[in-house]
Amino acid sequence: MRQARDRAEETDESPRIGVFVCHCGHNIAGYLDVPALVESARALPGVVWAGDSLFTCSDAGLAEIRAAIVQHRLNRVVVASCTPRTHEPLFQAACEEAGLNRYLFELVNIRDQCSWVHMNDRELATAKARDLIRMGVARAALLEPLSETELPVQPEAAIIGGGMAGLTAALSLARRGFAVTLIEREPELGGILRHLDKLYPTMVDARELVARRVAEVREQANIEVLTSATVQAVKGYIGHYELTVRSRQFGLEMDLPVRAGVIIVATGAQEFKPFGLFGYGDDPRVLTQQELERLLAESNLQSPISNLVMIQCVGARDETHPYCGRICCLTAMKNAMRLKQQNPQTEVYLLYRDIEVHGTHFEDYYAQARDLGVIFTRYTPDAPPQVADGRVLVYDELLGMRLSIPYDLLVLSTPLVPAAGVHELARLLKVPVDEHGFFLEAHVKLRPLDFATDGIYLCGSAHWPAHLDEAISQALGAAARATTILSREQVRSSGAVARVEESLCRGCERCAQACEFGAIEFVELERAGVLLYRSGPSLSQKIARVNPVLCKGCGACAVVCPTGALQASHFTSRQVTTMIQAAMGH
Amino acid sequence: MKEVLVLGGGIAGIQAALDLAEQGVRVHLVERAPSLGGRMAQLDKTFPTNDCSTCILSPKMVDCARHPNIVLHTCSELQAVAGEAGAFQVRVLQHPRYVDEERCTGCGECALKCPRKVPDAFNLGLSQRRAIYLYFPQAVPLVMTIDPAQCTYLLRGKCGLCRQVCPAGAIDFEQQDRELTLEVGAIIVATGYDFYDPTPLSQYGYRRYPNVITALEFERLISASGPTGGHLRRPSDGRPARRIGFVQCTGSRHVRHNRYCSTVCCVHSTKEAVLAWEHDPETRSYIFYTDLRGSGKGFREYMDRAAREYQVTFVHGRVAQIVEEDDHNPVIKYEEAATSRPQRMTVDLAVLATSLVPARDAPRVAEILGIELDEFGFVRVDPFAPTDTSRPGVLACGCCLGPADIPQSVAQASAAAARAAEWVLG
Amino acid sequence: MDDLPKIIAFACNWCSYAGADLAGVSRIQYPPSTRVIRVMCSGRVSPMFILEALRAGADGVLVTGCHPGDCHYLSGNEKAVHNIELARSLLALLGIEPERLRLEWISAAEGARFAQVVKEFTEQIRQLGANKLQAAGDRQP
Amino acid sequence: MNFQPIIQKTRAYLCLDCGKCTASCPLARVDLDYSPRRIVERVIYGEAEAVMADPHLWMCMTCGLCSARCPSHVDFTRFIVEMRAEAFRHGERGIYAHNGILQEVMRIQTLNVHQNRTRWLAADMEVADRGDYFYFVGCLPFFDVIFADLGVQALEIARSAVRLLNRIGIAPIVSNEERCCGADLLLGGDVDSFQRLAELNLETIQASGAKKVIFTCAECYNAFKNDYPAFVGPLPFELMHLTELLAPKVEAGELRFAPLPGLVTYHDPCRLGRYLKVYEPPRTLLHGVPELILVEMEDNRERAMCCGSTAWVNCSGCSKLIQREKLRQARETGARLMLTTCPKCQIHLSCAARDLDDEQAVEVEDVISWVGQAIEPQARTENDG
Repeated sequence: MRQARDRAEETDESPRIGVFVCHCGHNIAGYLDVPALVESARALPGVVWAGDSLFTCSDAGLAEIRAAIVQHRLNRVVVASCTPRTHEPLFQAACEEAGLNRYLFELVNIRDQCSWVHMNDRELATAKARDLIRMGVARAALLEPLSETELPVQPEAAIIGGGMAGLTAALSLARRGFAVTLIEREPELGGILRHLDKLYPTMVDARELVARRVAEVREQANIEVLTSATVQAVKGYIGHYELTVRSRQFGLEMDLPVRAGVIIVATGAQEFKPFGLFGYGDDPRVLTQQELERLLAESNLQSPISNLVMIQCVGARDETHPYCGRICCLTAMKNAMRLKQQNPQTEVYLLYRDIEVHGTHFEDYYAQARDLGVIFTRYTPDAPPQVADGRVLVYDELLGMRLSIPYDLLVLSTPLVPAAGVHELARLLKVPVDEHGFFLEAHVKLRPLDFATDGIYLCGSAHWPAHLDEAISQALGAAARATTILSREQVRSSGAVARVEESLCRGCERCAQACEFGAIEFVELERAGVLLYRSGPSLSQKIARVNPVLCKGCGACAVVCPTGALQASHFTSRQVTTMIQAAMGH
Repeated sequence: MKEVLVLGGGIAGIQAALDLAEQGVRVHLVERAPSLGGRMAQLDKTFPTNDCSTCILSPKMVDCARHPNIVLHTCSELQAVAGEAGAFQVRVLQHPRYVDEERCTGCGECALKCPRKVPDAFNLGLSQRRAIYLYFPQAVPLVMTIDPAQCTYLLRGKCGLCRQVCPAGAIDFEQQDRELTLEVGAIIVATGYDFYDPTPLSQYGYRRYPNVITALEFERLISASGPTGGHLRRPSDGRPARRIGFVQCTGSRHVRHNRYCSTVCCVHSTKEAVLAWEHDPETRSYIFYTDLRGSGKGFREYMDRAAREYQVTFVHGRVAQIVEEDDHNPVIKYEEAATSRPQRMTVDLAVLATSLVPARDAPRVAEILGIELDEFGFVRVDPFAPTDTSRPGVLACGCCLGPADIPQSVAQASAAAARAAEWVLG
Repeated sequence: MDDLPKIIAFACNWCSYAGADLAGVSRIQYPPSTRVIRVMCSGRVSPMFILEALRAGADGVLVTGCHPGDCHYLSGNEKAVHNIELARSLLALLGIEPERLRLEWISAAEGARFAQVVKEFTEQIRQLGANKLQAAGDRQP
Repeated sequence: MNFQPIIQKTRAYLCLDCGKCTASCPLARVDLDYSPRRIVERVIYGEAEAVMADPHLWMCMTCGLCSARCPSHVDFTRFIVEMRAEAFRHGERGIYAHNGILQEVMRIQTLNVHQNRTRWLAADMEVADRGDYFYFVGCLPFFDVIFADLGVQALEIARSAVRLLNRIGIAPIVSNEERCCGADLLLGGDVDSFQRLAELNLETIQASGAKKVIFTCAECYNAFKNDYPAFVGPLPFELMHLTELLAPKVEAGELRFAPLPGLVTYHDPCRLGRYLKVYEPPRTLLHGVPELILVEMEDNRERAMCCGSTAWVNCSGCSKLIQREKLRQARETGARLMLTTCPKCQIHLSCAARDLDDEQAVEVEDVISWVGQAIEPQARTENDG
């Protein structure tokens, strides 16, 4: 497999390997026969120098490495000491200082995985270490100098969604001096808050708040706002994305190109409309919380209402939407309290399964609602509420009795569900959504605002139903994540990424299917020779291209590639099989 | 000036530091403990994915330690803050490790030899460590520390074995407190939280009954790298615990203790019950709750699955009292919702889901920083700029703001980084 | 086999290799039978590597990776399952005991588990006896 | 080193530089840097080392079109194979397809293995441990594992083969001791492994007492017929492709099939066709199937175009282009089903077809497994066993 696989032997003169065995004080030397290891290393093919030191990681030890590289013209360095997970960068740096490409270094772990775990059998432990060093040297001989590509970064952001999250992210980036294009599907900025009345727990007016934010955005010179605008196409990758945005401006529709180094998704969510449940859609007295809130906001609620019943978890925590809506309990309490404040005579019943008011300030809010006389009734899914001629029948498990509550208004608390068009946007951005249609982040615990695809970020209820303060935090956070890219001139790749031997590529796309990071694209390549066939379709051919900045170097593509066109640099098949042979003493 | 101080090396502090460093901001990361990691390092796995905590945390800690823009100050505390947003002068006190960070390779020879055994705080005293010790196996920086309150040499000038065996000559009994002065443009508070000590809730018999433990103690017991190597043994007799009762809202949602809801406990207990089942499918867990709260992404499905597949039973009812039967079996007393009658359940092990409370030194830190705390002692922030404290240029994130799960803390940390960056770069 | 089997072990960089290191930090002793090859992801382990190892005379092959859901590359360990299954079916056809190939999930916190797995597997291979492939025919073409 | 023997053996010195080979070569049409003639010339002019390090050495599919047309009877394919053997000794390798899994599987069979490769046998099949007929199954059981993703069910060939043999009263020997024929290793330059496999197969078949060896794989058949003797001497048994055995029975009306309506075309594998000159038996078999209409591609029989890849080395974009052209020819006949008699042709062409849209897509199946679905119930004749 020489010609394609083993660049090292072509690009580089034949290997001159230096081996450094570390005593790690007593930690290795105490359990392994270090002098013997040095001797056997010296005898290995390609090894021109071998020695030992008390602590290879000490300044003295590193100096020895640098000196040896120069003195013995080493073009590969092998250190046998501890684990690469902690010490590889240190030694690689030393190699680089002596003018050796960092990828020509190999660390053999004879401490954590040898001397420390075989303390009672010096002979066998030494034999194992000998094999490990042979393996390391064999791999070193095939190591290739790798370069880390850099791509320029467009210092602009595109933010999709002009609700509170999108507005907040845009302002944060603008304050940092980055140009932002804010893309909103509706004719107006502001998102869901434009339809709300008061905000829990502060009771601040939602529309005033969002109006203030919108004004700030409009004042910002470096934020361009596109309303009635939808994303039609997305090209490119981290550093320079190119979006095509269809926008209706001054009555005429046009497709605008938007360039951006990063993209933030803040498309929000919408209230689930429970048609067919509890007479919603047929009975005008049956509303959703948002519809009630709009009435409260526009204060044209047909008062007086003597009896109002709210039912929680309508279309939530069931087979349609198995999740808890997170914000519905607080929304319901907020509206219940507003009604009580407007008219203390109004009886407000709140039928719930579990009161979801986590966190420090919300519990008191719940207490207030009970203070104001809102009546909380717990029901269970096996005895759900039913409506019959203007009454709600429900079994109160805790009271142990069946209640029959009359209502003038029946308000259904339904969960937030993903905004329309989520799947289309996900397809354009090549990012995943979860089983409910909420966008799926790179890692549920530690990367809540990132997508697995570099350069695309996420915030607000597009990710999961969020309280306002959460949405704002996430928006600021997404802005920070985006800034880690925007604030630099280039993004740098690792050298240990996949590469394509184009002459071998059949364009079968198995690699792209295996890649979780969208790092493999296909280009149409003309093949002069093909003209000699009359067959139309074969005039040009798909060839895989790896974007080194997106590639994470996992090597999955190299396993599925049928021809060997895809190779995992630094972990090539040849390097691995050579280690296997070396382990067996060949 | 492009420098920021981050207080606290837990996951929030780490995330904030990395986000700033990646933007070219120089970060001073100050941590009181000898290692980064905070609470997350003590967790076995994380809900709702059961991700191994160490697996996902370690790389982040290592990134921090390696990052050219991050200066680590472990064993350090905040002393004083002067100046104002954009130009703070900060004094930090660094306590001695009595180990030379440059020389120590963390090999642990010294700890093998050190004769002084003491309870291991990282394992909540469930196991022993030596007077010279590694905070935990994946500690960052990977450096030993001498506990001056326990080291016989530092106390009485005797022993010094560690100095004799250390192959790197890293032991330095002469080290003294060091005070450093830093000039920073902004400060991020990520000092985290403590767990409520349930001893005052005498009706639960914590400390009185050996088989009544806290959720964090359970976490260490079930952790593969914990004191029992992940085997769930009852403290009283080391027998496997197969019938476990989880007592929710221990100290939370209680007007005489902590009025607020600690947010994470319902899912956290569910996770511990699931882990217990995974270790031994004979295990049956009962979670006693008031409201079953789990509205984070995937949490509710996680609980439903726990009930369906992992023999976890959710029992509505706040636990009134725990008594002890012969054989140290805890007996849980509660009201059965369906019949409104008092009920008793005997278990092998009772786990108290204790409140998350402000870090012990939160008031002191707040005073030095000149920032307000809320009525519960958590850092007060602007509801519409949720990481801005009452003092311009001082940001806060993570559980010092109140109970939060890991993704919330991480998101807040990035948010705080964004706001801090506006002060130093904006 | 001079009584102690020789096992080629593949360990993913993020979980299992860290777990193996933890066994060392905790000084948990296990037989010196394994020769670990670090790969970035268990999904990198091609069935070819496994066949090559056995053909070269290894008595066993151990592939270790992150627990399901923990993969640093999202789904590499799922890919590993598929690759190992493929290798197993080939071994079955070739009449090589499929027990010589083992896939284990080992997290960075499971040092003890890594040691335990090596102990067990080494014992299991001892029971099976040495890899007899080399008994007839020449070694390497 | 001396390359004269190769030059002599293959009559390479007779090359007239006419270029007919290049003009015939399917590879040369898609890779303009490729010319069989030039490779020969470079070796003759002492550039053998360079040739051994040149990927082109491994790209030749040894389809034999050039040799068949060479006015000087230069045996170019043989020339390539001999050169590869030399290159292999020099540590050169072709680029192994599929991560080299197939080479591993083949080489492991040179060692001390006792395989379980006959698990596909079904209860209704009659087989024997000893007897006159040895059915050489080849790599089919491995293909079904390795190429599961292509939906290739190679073992259907084996099952049909046994049922067809049973149908004409033969209970063939099917052996777990059978090894890979080794052809692909030989073509990959690994002579030693090939030698070993040849010896082991000879042993096994002799031990079974078989007088006739039946093949369903054109490659195995060719390896035995044209390569084995040079390594293990003349073979003490007769060799034939199953279609050669069945064709006369069909003509004699002893083997009948149920109707398989539809248009099909037939791909002559290089091995069965140009190498062994077996063109008609498969066609005769197909003509024996009612309502099955066989239409020929413009390049058929000795002109037939190669499936684009050989020996599991250096499969490439070029292979794909050749395969597309092959499939285009098939499609032009109006048929959507292409039948062949080499499981590897089936695999390579299915792989290429996988990426084509409906307009160009062609299904590729094996003649034996195809007619196997239509075996008529035993018409009682004297030679029933």
